[in-house]
Amino acid sequence: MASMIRRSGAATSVAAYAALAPMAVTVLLCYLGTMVWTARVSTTSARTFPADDFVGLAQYVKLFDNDRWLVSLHNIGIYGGLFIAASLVAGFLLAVFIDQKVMAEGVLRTVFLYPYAMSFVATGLVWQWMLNPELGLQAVLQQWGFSGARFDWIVDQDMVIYTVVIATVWQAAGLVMALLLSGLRGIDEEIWKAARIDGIPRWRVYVSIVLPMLGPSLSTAFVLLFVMVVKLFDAVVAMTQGGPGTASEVPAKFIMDYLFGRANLGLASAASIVLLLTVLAIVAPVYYAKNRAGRRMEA
Amino acid sequence: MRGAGGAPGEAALAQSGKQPPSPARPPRSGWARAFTPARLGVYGFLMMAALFFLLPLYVMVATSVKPMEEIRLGALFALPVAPTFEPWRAAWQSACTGLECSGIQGGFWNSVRIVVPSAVLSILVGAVNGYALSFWRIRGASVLFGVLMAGAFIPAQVMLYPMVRMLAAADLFGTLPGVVLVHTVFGMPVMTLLFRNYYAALPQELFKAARIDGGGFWRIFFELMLPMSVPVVVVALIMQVTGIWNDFLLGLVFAGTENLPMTVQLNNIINTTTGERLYNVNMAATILTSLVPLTLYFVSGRWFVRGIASGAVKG
Amino acid sequence: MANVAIRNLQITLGGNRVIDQLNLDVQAGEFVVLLGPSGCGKSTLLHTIAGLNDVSDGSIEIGGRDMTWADPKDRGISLVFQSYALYPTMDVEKNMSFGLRINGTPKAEIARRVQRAADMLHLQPLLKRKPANLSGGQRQRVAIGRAIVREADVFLFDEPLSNLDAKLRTELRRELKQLHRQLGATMIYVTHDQVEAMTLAGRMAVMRGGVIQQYDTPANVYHTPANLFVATFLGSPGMNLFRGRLAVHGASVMFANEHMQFDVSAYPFADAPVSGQACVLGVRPEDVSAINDGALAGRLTLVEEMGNHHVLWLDFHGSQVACILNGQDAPAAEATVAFRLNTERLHLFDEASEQRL
Amino acid sequence: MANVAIRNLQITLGGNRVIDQLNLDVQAGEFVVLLGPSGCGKSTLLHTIAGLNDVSDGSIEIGGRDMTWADPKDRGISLVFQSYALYPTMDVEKNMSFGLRINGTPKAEIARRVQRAADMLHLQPLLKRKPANLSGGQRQRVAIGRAIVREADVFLFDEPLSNLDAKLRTELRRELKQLHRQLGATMIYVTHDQVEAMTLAGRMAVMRGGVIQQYDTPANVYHTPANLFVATFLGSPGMNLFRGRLAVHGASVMFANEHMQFDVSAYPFADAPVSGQACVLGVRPEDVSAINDGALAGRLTLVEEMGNHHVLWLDFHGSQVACILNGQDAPAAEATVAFRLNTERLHLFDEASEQRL
Amino acid sequence: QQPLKANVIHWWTSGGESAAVRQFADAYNKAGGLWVDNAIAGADQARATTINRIVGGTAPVAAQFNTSKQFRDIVEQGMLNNVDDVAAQGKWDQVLPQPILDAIRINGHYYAAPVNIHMPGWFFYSKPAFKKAGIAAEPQNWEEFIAALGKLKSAGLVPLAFGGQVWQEKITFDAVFAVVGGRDLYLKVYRDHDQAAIKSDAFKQVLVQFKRLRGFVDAGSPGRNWNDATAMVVSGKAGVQIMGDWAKGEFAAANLVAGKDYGCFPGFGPKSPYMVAGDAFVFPKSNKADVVKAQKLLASVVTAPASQVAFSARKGSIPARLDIDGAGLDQCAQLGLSIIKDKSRQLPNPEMLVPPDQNGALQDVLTNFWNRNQAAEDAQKAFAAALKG
Ligand SMILES: Nc1ncnc2c1ncn2[C@@H]1O[C@H](COP(=O)(O)OP(=O)(O)OP(=O)(O)O)[C@@H](O)[C@H]1O
Ligand SMILES: Nc1ncnc2c1ncn2[C@@H]1O[C@H](COP(=O)(O)OP(=O)(O)OP(=O)(O)O)[C@@H](O)[C@H]1O
Ligand SMILES: [Mg+2]
Ligand SMILES: [Mg+2]
Repeated sequence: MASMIRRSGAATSVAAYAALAPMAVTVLLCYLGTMVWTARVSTTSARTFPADDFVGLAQYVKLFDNDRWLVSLHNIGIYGGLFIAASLVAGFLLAVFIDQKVMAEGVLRTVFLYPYAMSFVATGLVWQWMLNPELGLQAVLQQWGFSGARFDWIVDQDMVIYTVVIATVWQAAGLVMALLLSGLRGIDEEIWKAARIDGIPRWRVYVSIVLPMLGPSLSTAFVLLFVMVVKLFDAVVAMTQGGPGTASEVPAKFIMDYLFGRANLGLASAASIVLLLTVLAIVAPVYYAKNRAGRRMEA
Repeated sequence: MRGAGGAPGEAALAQSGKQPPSPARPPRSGWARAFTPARLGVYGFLMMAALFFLLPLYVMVATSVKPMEEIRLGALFALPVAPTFEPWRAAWQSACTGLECSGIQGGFWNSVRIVVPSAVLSILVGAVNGYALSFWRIRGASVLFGVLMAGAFIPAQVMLYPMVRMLAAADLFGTLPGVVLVHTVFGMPVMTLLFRNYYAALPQELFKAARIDGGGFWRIFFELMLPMSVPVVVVALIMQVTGIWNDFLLGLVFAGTENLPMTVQLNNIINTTTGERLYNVNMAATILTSLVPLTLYFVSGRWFVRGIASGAVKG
Repeated sequence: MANVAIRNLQITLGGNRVIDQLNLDVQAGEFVVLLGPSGCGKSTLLHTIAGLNDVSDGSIEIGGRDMTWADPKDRGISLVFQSYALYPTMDVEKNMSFGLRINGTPKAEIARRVQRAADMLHLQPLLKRKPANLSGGQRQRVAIGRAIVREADVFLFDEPLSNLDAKLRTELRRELKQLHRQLGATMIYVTHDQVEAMTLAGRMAVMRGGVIQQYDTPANVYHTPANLFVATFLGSPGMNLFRGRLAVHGASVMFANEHMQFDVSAYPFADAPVSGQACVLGVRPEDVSAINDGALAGRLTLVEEMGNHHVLWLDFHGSQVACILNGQDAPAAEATVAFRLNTERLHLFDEASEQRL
Repeated sequence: MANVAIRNLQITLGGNRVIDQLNLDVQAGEFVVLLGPSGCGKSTLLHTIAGLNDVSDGSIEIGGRDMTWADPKDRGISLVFQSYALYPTMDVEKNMSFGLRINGTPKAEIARRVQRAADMLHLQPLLKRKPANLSGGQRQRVAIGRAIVREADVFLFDEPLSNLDAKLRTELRRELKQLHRQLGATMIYVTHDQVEAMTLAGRMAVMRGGVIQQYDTPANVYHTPANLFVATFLGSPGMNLFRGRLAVHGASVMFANEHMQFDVSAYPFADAPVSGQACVLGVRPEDVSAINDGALAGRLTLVEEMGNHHVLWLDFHGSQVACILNGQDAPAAEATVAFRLNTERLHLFDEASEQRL
Repeated sequence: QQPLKANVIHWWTSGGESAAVRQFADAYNKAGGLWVDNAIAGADQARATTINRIVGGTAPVAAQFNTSKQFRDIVEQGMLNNVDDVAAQGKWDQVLPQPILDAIRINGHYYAAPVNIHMPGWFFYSKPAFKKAGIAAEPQNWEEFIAALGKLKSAGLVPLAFGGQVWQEKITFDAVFAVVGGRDLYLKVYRDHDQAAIKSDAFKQVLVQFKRLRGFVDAGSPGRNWNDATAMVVSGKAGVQIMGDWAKGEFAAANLVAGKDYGCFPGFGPKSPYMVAGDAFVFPKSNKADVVKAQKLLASVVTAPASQVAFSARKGSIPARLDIDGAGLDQCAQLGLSIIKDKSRQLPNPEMLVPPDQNGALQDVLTNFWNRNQAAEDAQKAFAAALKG
């Protein structure tokens, strides 16, 4: 009789279902629930409070009429690509170099991680100062006699988004480092030995053997960074307030502004839903493909 | 122990003076090692990186020990002319955060009370989820997980309103358990992902062996998987302790007036709309607040264990 | 005491049909050895019995109950993994006692069993070491230890002794046999060591490509192999083969090719032999005697000194014939050696189907 | 072509002195087999030669140059790991070719060598598989393949065939021998299979507890073991031992205990025998003949059927005596069997020092 | 008897603000209450928290809002208690300026207790900088002002200390609007959303003049915090800053005295309008008698003349009541107080007239106009569209 019930797989147990119950409840209530709720609100004219009228897709129409929203989407695209790539590369390099049995590893690890520990309200301000052409690096360089030195991206509408990349990579690279370091340290010693026998240069071992083995850690890091991209807010507020003009506006700031200061819950919800759908459109195919590949391996 | 210094051996060599005559590479001990070109390259890179990372910290620290007059001059990188630790003292115990002017110290224990259970619970839940997802085939689990991950992309602020209502309905709004629960909920996607992917990289055979040994879900988790998760638990700790310690929004909304975390004070100090700003105090307060996660980063090294699954399987 | 009955088992891994329509009946308390070339599906079969693989089709019965979908822990089995699968964070003692602790076995009993296993496996001084600090053979012994402390109904061993030295192996072989008797447990044992197979097996199943070729006592498998594959797979050096045809003249049956001719009338043909049938004649090296009055002759190309015997490799019209010499002194290489085949112990196989005639 | 010379080597792992004052000279082009009980330091020795362990004391010379501290890649070695250590994310082909690609070997040459190795190891159909999807033996073959494509000066094999079936093992054994001849490379080979050791070794080193006990040709090691350990370690079943004392009467020397008495005057004593010396007499099972007119008798307790021979286990005054029977039919168990020892092939060891007399 | 406990949410957290709110707290405590402080920095954050606490069932007794349209939604949801009794008792309708009354009186009920008036468009200037640039007197009209900026520029100073953040750009614009466009146009645009007015030449002129200021700011202005801009005036690096009266706090912190070290004027000439903004407390709905009592007590305490003066003296603002003698206030505040008594010069700030989301949209329009190379006509169109929607 057991064979009737358990056909789905050998490794199942009641405990496993029970263990996932909190997750199931959370997902259904908190995540799925809010998603549905947000979707619903986005079809109302809600302002400070959720309303229960129905205005169809009016909020969406308004949203895509909004210049600032379009700029935000555009910015997040550029920003996301650069930020994720740079953070992964920087984090990986830091992890690799810190893995070389260096002295003062603990100090270095802390140095690379500390930005992650500090509120961006303050560190963002420091970045704003440092990048400010009148106060910061450009001023210093010019004082030192490099009168032609220019580094005024933060006040340049075309470049400002890159300064956000710099500051946020500075903040996130340490976390990626820690994540990859933990993966790196988990690799069986024998693999290293085999590579040494094969005469593979260390850097090559990292690139060709270790990096692929870090696949899961990398994908964790990737998702983490992706989430950071979508939720990017603090850094922009602290560094540029979305300016100059709307040149460094991002979707999360748009949503927050309309949610609180501008008291337009309906529009903010519509923006959240659009953002979520965009993310899904990017992530879902990858997730699906990976899952299928995984299932094929197991089957 | 890849290339491990082999300290005892080298010490013996050095003492007995039995250096091999024409070694292709001399015994690799601390200092001798530090001066090969490759080592210099490594240290060079790390120094450059450290400089880049430390520059903002330098500005913060320098600012924090300057009097406001100096700061107004805008010489950002200048060393303080008249260094003062008054801002630090003020940040800790006398900066105004509203009616009260007693610095950020007020919320310290509240923060501890929030961060400890929240971090522990969220990591535990994440680990259990990750473990269940990667080793146990549970119908519908991957769909759940997919929704959960999608949830990670919704701004927390959007979820506030419904969450407030739910917690209020459960009579948990404005209580310590309430805020712990909220942190667990918001930490769940990333924690689950972290552990799921970590477990995916472990040899499946270990799990199979434990199944044969009769291990049930929990036994395998606690006795086998958790000990093997040390490095990732450390990463999870780093993430959660930092995140929850620095969290301002959820603490403010859900913790209730009795339990407001330290970051609410911090925010009150550094984030004013129309009040005057004491940058030196702000910087000092920021650095002070981050000391707890920083300490964790510093001591976490010994748990970044090397080769934790070494010797487990042949292959 | 539990029997294992496998019916029409089909296993697919990564898209490959690894086990195909397999049937195997193991009596309660029996000691069955699985033998077969690398990659033929032995480990897969053990893992499936243990409940670690999903079954595509067919059923598995253990101790009279259908266990096709039962949880591994409910099957009353224990398994030594070919790849050891030791718990890396636990020391040797904990590795062995883990399962018992889970079962809630009393402390004293656990200590006793671990003690016994450690003694048997010479692991006493290593009890506090982690797997990463053990040698290959030591790890393998821990893997065995972990399985035997469990005293399950069915023990599954996947090449448990492959990384041990001959002396220890002989010793452990005997210990396992004794354990088998003592516990009365059913054992299914994969090995590549034919001595092990021969000495341990009550019955032995020879597999190839996921299919069982022959399932019988070791002596029967060795002496009356069911087909050419089994014949050549067992024995070291392998069976010598000669291609030829049968010639039937009334009651007399002759095997012949260009170089030799034999009367095989006494051969216990399963079906009546057909004249002209293309067949393969097999003779084991120990049934080839290098004696002076032998009817055949070959040039000695290689002498392998095996300690207690020599193997002579003779070049017989371009094919190598192995011959075991029990005497002390081997002839010098390049000499021409006369030999003869023990006609009472010949094997005949159909050339096309490779089945025993 | 490169020799390997190890001088006073000392290795400490995790606080254990694993190798102690070890000296070993391997000639260029020689095939040396390392033999020894599990955990005696064989793998450690190979890893040290390869440069994977830090040396506490002593030196290693390869190809005439001091390589004690050289990088593994500069030593001109290749190594098959006992635990395989395959690159999990690369398929079989990449596992084998990766080292070559890094070395800048031309593409065509890589393809050729991988091809050859794959053919030799029957890995052809598996080239695109990842290690996780291979059977144990298949993984082991990949590990061998990865080592042999490198065509190094010195090959180090750590139990490379342990997980392969007898047939494949015999085949590969021969292929390796051929590779050895063809490349003229030096090979150091760890195995637990004595047949392998006997057939492959030019010389063989028997180790115990990190110390080499005897280093000589296989025949010498087998026929004149240097001490009791070597004597009992080799041979399967192991040598039969009898404790007793010597009695010297002029030119005649007798070995005697309660149950037996032998004239051992013809024994080639290294030093002059001393009367009353406590010693151990060893006889290999193949030198025990179960014949009707044997002077000794034991009760038959167990018959092991080995395919081409039987092993009889006789109870002789409480101790087990193994005896090999080449005839076809073994006596029934519990019978009393008379036997005699082949006095020409006895071994005598000092009881205290265990050294050969 | 138990003191009337009052949880009060507000965003006054800096040193000067703390001192100011203490005046209220002390006064309330003295009147038999118990002030429980719930300071939350950041206006948006504090308001959001108030709303969340209301929704979650742990509403505060009182919460700070701006005197604007921000709390209309909450009133409509029926989430606030009114303080009509207190208003009647205190004759608010007589002592409060019209713009404030318009903001707090909804459907005839008083839903907030105003505490002060902030004027967001002051012109602050550094006396040493003016001296250095050779500017003798405060400019008396817009063109003189532009000329003064020009002189500052020639003197090698930053003429206008400017923080390039959206809200700062907006208040600068509103200040320019008020002085250049005049009160009528301002009200037509903001109060009546009069499309014709927006499309008028006069309004275009406002935009043009606003953009003219851009020639007088430094390269580092984008993103700059207002107090960093103030610091430029404090240190004499810059000449003028257009900012709310709270900037006085920064001057005070640097020990600068109004009228001596720095000057202030709210516009040009004797008839320039005075923009009115400010803070107020609202009182979340509750049926509990002691809460309602506490709310009423609090409302009367914070609107009492003495505490209003005491508060504003420290906050830099002026009292919300017009019937007050501002002797304790600084020079700028006294100037403001005298102006506001003239009804014709009272001008509600845009937030009192425009709902938050439209106000935000206007900010977006203006920041684009300021930062991009955009023609005034285009900005005009965008402005019109934002006010229409
Ligand atoms: N990392 C380590 N730390 C401590 N001891 C170790 C370590 N590695 C090996 N040893 C010990 O050193 C000894 C020699 O190990 P080695 O692997 O060389 O044995 P081996 O001869 O190869 O044995 P086997 O035939 O079982 O593989 C063993 O007793 C083992 O327990
Ligand atoms: N996960 C997998 N995915 C795909 N194919 C697999 C997988 N595991 C095993 N196989 C294939 O299935 C076949 C049987 O594997 P199995 O491990 O059962 O062999 P085996 O008989 O134990 O061999 P060995 O003696 O080499 O251990 C092999 O050809 C192997 O390549
Ligand atoms: Mg197998
Ligand atoms: Mg070994």
